[in-house]
Amino acid sequence: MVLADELAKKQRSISVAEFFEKNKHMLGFDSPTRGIITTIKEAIDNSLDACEEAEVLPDILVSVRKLGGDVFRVVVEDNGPGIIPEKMPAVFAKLLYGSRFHQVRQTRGQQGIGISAAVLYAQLTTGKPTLVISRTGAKTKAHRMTLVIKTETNEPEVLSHEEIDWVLPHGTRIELEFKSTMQAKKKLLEYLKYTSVVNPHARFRVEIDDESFTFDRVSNDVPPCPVAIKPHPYGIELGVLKRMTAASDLPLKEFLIETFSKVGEKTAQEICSVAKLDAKVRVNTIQLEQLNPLLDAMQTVKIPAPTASQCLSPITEDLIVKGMEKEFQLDFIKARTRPGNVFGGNSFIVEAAIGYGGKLPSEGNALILRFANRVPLLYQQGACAITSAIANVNWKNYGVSQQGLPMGPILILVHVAATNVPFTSESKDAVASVPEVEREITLALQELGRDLKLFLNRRDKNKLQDDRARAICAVIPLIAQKVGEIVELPPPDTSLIEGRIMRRVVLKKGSADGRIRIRIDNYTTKDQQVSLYDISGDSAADATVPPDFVTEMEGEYTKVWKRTLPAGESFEVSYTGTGGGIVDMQGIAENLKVVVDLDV
Amino acid sequence: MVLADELAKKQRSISVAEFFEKNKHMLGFDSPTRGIITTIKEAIDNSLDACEEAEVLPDILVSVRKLGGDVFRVVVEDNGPGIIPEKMPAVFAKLLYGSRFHQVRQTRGQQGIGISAAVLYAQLTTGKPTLVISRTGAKTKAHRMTLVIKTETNEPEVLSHEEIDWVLPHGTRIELEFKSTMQAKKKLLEYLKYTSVVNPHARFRVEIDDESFTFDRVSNDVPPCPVAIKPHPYGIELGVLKRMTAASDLPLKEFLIETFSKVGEKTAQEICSVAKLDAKVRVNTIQLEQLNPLLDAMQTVKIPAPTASQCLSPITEDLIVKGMEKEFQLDFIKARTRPGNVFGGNSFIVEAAIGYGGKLPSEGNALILRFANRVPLLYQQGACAITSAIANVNWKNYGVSQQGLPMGPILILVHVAATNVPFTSESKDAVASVPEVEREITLALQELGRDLKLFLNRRDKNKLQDDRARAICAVIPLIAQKVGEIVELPPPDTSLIEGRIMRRVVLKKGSADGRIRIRIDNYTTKDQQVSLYDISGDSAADATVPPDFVTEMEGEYTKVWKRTLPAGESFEVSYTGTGGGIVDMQGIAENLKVVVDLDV
Amino acid sequence: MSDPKERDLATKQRLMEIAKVWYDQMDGGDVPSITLPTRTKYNIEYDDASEVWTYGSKESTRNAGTAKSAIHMLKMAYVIAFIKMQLAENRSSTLREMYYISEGWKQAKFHAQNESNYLVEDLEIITNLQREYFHMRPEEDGASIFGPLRVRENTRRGMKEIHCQDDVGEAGYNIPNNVENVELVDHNATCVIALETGGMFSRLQENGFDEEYNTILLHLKGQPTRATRRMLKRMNEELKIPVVVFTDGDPWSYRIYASVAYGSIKAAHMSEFLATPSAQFIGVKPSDIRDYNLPADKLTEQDVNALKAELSDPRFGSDFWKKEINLQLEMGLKSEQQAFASHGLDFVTKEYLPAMLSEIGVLKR
Amino acid sequence: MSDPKERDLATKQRLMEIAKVWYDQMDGGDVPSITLPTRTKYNIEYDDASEVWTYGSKESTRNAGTAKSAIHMLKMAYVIAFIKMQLAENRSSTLREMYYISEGWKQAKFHAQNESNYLVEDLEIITNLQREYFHMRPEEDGASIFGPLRVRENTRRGMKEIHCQDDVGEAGYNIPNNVENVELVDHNATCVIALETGGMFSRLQENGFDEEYNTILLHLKGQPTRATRRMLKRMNEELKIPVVVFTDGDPWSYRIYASVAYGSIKAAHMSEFLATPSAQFIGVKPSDIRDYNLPADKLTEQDVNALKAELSDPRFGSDFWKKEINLQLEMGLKSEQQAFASHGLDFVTKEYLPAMLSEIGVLKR
Repeated sequence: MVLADELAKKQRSISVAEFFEKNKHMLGFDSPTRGIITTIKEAIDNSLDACEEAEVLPDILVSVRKLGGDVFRVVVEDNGPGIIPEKMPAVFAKLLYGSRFHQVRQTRGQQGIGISAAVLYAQLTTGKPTLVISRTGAKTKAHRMTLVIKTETNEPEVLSHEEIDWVLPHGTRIELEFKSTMQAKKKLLEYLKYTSVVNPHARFRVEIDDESFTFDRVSNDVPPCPVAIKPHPYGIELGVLKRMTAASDLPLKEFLIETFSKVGEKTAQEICSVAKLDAKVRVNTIQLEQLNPLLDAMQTVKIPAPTASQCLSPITEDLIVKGMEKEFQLDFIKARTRPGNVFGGNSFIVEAAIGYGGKLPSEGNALILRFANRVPLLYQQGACAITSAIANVNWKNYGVSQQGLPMGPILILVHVAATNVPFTSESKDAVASVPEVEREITLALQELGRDLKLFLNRRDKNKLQDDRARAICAVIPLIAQKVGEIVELPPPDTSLIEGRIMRRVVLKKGSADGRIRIRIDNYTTKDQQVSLYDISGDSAADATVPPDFVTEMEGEYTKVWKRTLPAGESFEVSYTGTGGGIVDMQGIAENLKVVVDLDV
Repeated sequence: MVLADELAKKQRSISVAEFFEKNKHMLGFDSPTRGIITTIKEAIDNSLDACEEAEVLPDILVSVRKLGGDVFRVVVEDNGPGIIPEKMPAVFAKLLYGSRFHQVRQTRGQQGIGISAAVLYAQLTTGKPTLVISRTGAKTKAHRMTLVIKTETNEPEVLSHEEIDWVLPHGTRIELEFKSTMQAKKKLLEYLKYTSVVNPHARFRVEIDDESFTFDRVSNDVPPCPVAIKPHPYGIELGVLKRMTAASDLPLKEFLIETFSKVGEKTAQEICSVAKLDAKVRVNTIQLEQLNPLLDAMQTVKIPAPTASQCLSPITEDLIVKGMEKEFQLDFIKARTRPGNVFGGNSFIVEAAIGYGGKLPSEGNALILRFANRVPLLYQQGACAITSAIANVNWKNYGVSQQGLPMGPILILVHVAATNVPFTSESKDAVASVPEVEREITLALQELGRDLKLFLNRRDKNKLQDDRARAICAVIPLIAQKVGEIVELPPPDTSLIEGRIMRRVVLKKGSADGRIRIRIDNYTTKDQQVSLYDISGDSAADATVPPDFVTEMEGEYTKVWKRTLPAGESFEVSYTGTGGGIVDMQGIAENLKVVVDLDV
Repeated sequence: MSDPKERDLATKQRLMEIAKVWYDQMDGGDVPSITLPTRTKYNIEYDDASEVWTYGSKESTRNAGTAKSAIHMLKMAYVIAFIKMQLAENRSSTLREMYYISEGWKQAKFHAQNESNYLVEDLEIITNLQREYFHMRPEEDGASIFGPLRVRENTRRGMKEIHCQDDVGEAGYNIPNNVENVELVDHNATCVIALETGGMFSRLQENGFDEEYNTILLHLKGQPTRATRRMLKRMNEELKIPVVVFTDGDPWSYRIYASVAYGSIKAAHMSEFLATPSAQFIGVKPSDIRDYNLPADKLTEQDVNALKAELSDPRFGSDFWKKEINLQLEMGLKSEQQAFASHGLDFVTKEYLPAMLSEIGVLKR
Repeated sequence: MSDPKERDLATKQRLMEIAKVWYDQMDGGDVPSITLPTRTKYNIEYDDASEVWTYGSKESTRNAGTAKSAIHMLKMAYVIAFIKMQLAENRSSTLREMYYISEGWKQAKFHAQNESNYLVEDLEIITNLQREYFHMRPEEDGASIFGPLRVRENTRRGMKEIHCQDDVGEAGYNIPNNVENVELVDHNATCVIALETGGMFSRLQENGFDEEYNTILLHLKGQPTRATRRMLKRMNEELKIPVVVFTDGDPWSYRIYASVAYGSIKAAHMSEFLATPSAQFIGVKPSDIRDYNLPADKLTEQDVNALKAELSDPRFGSDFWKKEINLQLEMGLKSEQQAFASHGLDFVTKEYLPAMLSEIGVLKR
């Protein structure tokens, strides 16, 4: 049939650059406002990853400047290790090119798409090439290139290349021009603030037209760079195993030990026997029918989880707390880094933190900060597995109200670090629902919830003790008064109650018939050194016990009496006056001190 | 710096197959249940596209069979034009390979990803290659290949290839094995039903294990195959224009005329003068600074929209109605194909249909069927621009209640046909929000809403007329009775009212004191041929006018009187009996007929 | 028409007139119809002659040309026939009883109780007669009265003469549901004080306010019933006793006053029987909350909305109400009448009421 | 204790005893405390001796060791002092007035009205005295009575003797808020019929049911007040008149019956003063809806929930109630008492009530 031939003529390969040019919304470039944030985010991800690898404290400059019309120039400059000139074109101007895709370890960028997509987006909207400057060390010069992507082939094209002098001894600078709007400013600053929280070792300087902002570092330790590890047997799919065995001529047992994480002599032997395969068979001779039982064996035999500490770089509890303290004012902060775990063979670690009180708004939903591999997630909160894991915790158990999400002055931070973060789409806005990850988030939040509950209980208990003191020292005397009136007898003396119950030092001030009476009872079992401060308009010139010290200031008299009050004894003074003002005592531990102003 | 060199060693290109293997959820393979539907959908898309190109009425076989455990074999076979053997490997086992990506016309598949992704998914989960049989005509033999994708390079690998005899003169058959569950059966049948609605020229035979289903065709006309057109100036971005000009050495005016849709002599000249560019300048000499004004000119000069009729293949109103009638029982169906329109240079046409009543559930949200290029969209209804466009129409204007979505026994079908459908992600579940498309959907629905309102009004008006008749003939006589009783006079004769107001033929039956009285009044202005049917337990042996015809059956007597009743005259008969039963008359147009049983 | 026989006869005639109109319409080949004023807030007007708010000139006509209207008129015919029977047999019934009796009326059966209520109101409007004339009894009887007033009530057990201070218990004389059966014999009262709460009614009684100032105390028991409003109207009109109203200081209480003084929108057709236009509001006024520093609650959102609705109500169009309501909205506070107790249990009888009643000229001291 | 002076003295002594306990506690160095029964549905028990439901043995102790409890006891002390003053000066006040008076009590000020209500209930429980003894007046007065009963009421204006058929209007004799001031003189009634609706009260009056059968009619006016329940109790106990209750046929009406016969949970401590355990429920029963084919409405969800709650309420634990409530849930219907009108206006007095009263042995014919 002639038609099939005809159709065949039109069939050809499509470059991945063409594909994403046509589908740029899949990468987070769906609107000009969003495009600017995605661009800066991709550049910063690369900078932070590079600095981590080089063990350098990141110092990153971000600059956004309107050039006129709707064209903006975005600059991101870092002090990372730089990129050698041979690789610069492919790194910045070829999609699906990078160093991290095949490595089993935690990195921010993974697919080798992000920054090249920004270059693609820039050249698509303004036609302008991207300018890149990079220097790999003080001994070499910097290289300056202008680059575009040849869309049809997804290959870089170098428009100019020169060696230049540069102020930084090493680092990379990228300048892109594209169409956008500055409606994104608030979101951009939010993004930088959150990035700074989970990268407390980095400093960001930001210039937006003529404004500048700094997000400073609180830690001078570069986090250890995650080391790539071998894949874990639990995460392998049949097709991948087939590929691996076909490419190796090792005997099965050695193959297992060499190729996979956490498989030693004993485990390898066990796999062979469960799969009923000869441990010595060369793996490239194993047929598909036998691969199936082999895979089953690899995934049923008990094998320890991969050592997360190598391939992952959690922020650590300490630094999360520091990062949060830096950007938020809180009454309570607690962070939790969970042990490493694994889903589909990918190592991951969940970290979470809860902040409470401080300047957080006391009404409405909790503030939720989501992070994946130290990158904040700003969009699609509702579609994210982190959000649903938070909503599925029973917060009421921890004394926090809840309507779907927890409510009140709470900040919840969740960081998922993984060798392969399961995003719902390549725009990397939301973590897909993976039961293992959700379970870890839940566990982290439950542990933190218990801590929060302790904090809230302790706060409540302090309130309770104060409450008890108030009841005994302020209300019971009034009851005594009234009851005396009812039964037509003088009011009973309540000091006995105070003493028995309180075991504290009680200061009471009250007025009656133009006389001020102050009394301190030491109901504790120890002697107490007390300084009584009485500040009011009364001079206390006729005090029954003259003050040890008096000062006057604008009609206010500060009277001080200092006494050592033995256990069970009391001190009393009275003078003529109108009362009011402030009364307090020093020298007594806060939890032993009760001050009652009977006139209030 | 030595580090940059070290890092550089790890940098390499990533194959797109590797990328999607790792990110299979982006293509709709996120779960085994969904994988089976996505696979069948991709295969059917290809079959329908191919049949359309070959102008063949599609006859498609779908078979799903459980092989044991969780492994299923899926077969899709069509009678399309077939694929020549040289192209079979790349078509089925190379991602981003296809004939339709670069064409500006409506097709179901576009990116050349779908079916290869299914092959990738199959080999990943079962390790099994995919079997493909294709034959391009009766004169050649069929070719049978087993294929896998080499993931590292995204290149096809042919494991076996033989020529075979095959029962079909031309067509393609694909067999894949992968892990799944049959929880998807309901969704699969739903998918096929909806596909059949918008492809009324196709027949689907479905075998699921031992059950079989058929969705038959209602049209024998193959829809015209869309023809690829040139891009429209309004949809060009700067980066693309730059590429086009760089690749051509035509003079500007000729370049514009040759390269773009709808640009003729006059328009091209106008673009040149608005852009202040010489019409004769060779385009590959135009600098970037001049491209900007050129693009502005191309997009400000008034240019007609692209001729949608060539590059798009709407279903047409007629066939939508037929398709819906085939699969749903409805009281009202109306479809609407909007004129072609354009967004970002992409031609598109919106079609919509509304169905009402019938067997649709009378409560709850409307049933919404979404289609893009004749493919049903089954997932993420909430995230789809079609859904939000439906919700943004004010349905209350059309007599339909609404809470976000319209409510009640309503079916709303929307089909977006476009040279490039803006999906929210490569899994093609939802149409992204594009104002031009949303506006067209709104307009189509508003037009249909008006039709629906007319239908509902007419239905209400019929109800109203019946209501009026009931008032006059059944209630007013009762009022007359009661009023007569109050004023202590015989009840007034209400036949005058009936005559004046009604202008109908009125049949009344009533009983009093053991006698049944039937009366027909012809209040119309014409003579009427009436057959009076009175069916009850009474034999009417003593009827004042003997019936023309009597039959008896199990104690029920059917009495028939036939009369020609002149305008303004009446017929009356009475007999002894207990009444009840059914009374009716034949020979009178429904809208002139009033039947009142006074005993009910 | 205080003679029951005479009254029943006149009522019967009015009802038959309505039926006769329909009879003649039908006899002449016309669909029967009926015309009524529109019963909304936008169709009430101040009538200078009677000094009450009543329905304006907007009318709507209902004819039996649709099933719904025809059924409505059929029901009205049944109700008229039913009333005619009651008058003939000297029976009476409640609206609710009639609703249940309609069970036997086939197509004319009522399907909801407010349907029968509304229909009887329509008949009141058409006949310009109160439902009591139809022997339709309200569910609720009226308020309690305590004070220097002598009444003669025509009961089913004969004529009873009762002095509302000497012949009753502390709970007072209970106004019967048909006030037309009560004759006001004599009194020596300076005014009637209509009180919203039972607590205040008892307070005034305990403090002897009725004796000291010769006032009639009337406990409104919330939104006053028709019987209560009719009784107030008659004491004011027949005995010329000034009426003052003393309620809580919130928008709902002002509506109680309004229904006493101006009539309600729902029963605007009955205003000339039920409204006492000269009734004066003596408190709690928003300015009292301020001037007497009364314990107060914050206005709720509903309160604020109700106050705003009152500002646009023609019946609250006077300067007095505009000023007071705006003051209240400004303060955001409301007080109950018993809040005066914060100044002591006697404050209200020794200070507040004498001052208020003197101010408006009811007490001359 | 029908002599007011004597009563006041005893009350004062009881209150002072409470205060004295606190006094002694404090004098001995103990935090003052008070013990009360738990006031929930789960702590009511049937008392065989008094035949009423009252609080069981679950108790909770409150001591002044927390600010909240201390303030509560301070308020109680203020209230006791306030009552002592009222008794001394022979004044009385409403709960609401006391709430406002507490404005001047500094820390002991009430912050919500139900706080003062609850506190007075606590005092009732502790003293085992009704609040009327404290000179605390309820807001609402009681129901209306019409029938062959003579009472003598000790009013502020002296002793009044009133016959509840001959000396009153059609609205009947109004029970005052303090029933202790009423002396039941004599009667010749066969029973008291307590009626939920005013419509039925008037129906029985119009049809002469009180005369024909010598019954006392009592209009409950919805959920009966304390005064009404106390009056029923006293008529039953002192005059030995049987009491029957006739309400609508829905769960809320059964609760009206329950509060008459068994007492309410909220006031279980007062059950022996307020409950009339021998009171019998005569309708509308669910089986009446079925047997008389009464016009009925569908049960709402709230109705169904209320019925189910009653099934688990110990007070509705008898076979009679179990059967009737289950029948109602099965039918899914409820009817009003006036629904009997669907059988004609006389049906209820000629047929239903005579039959019912004979069946339960109140009428012997």
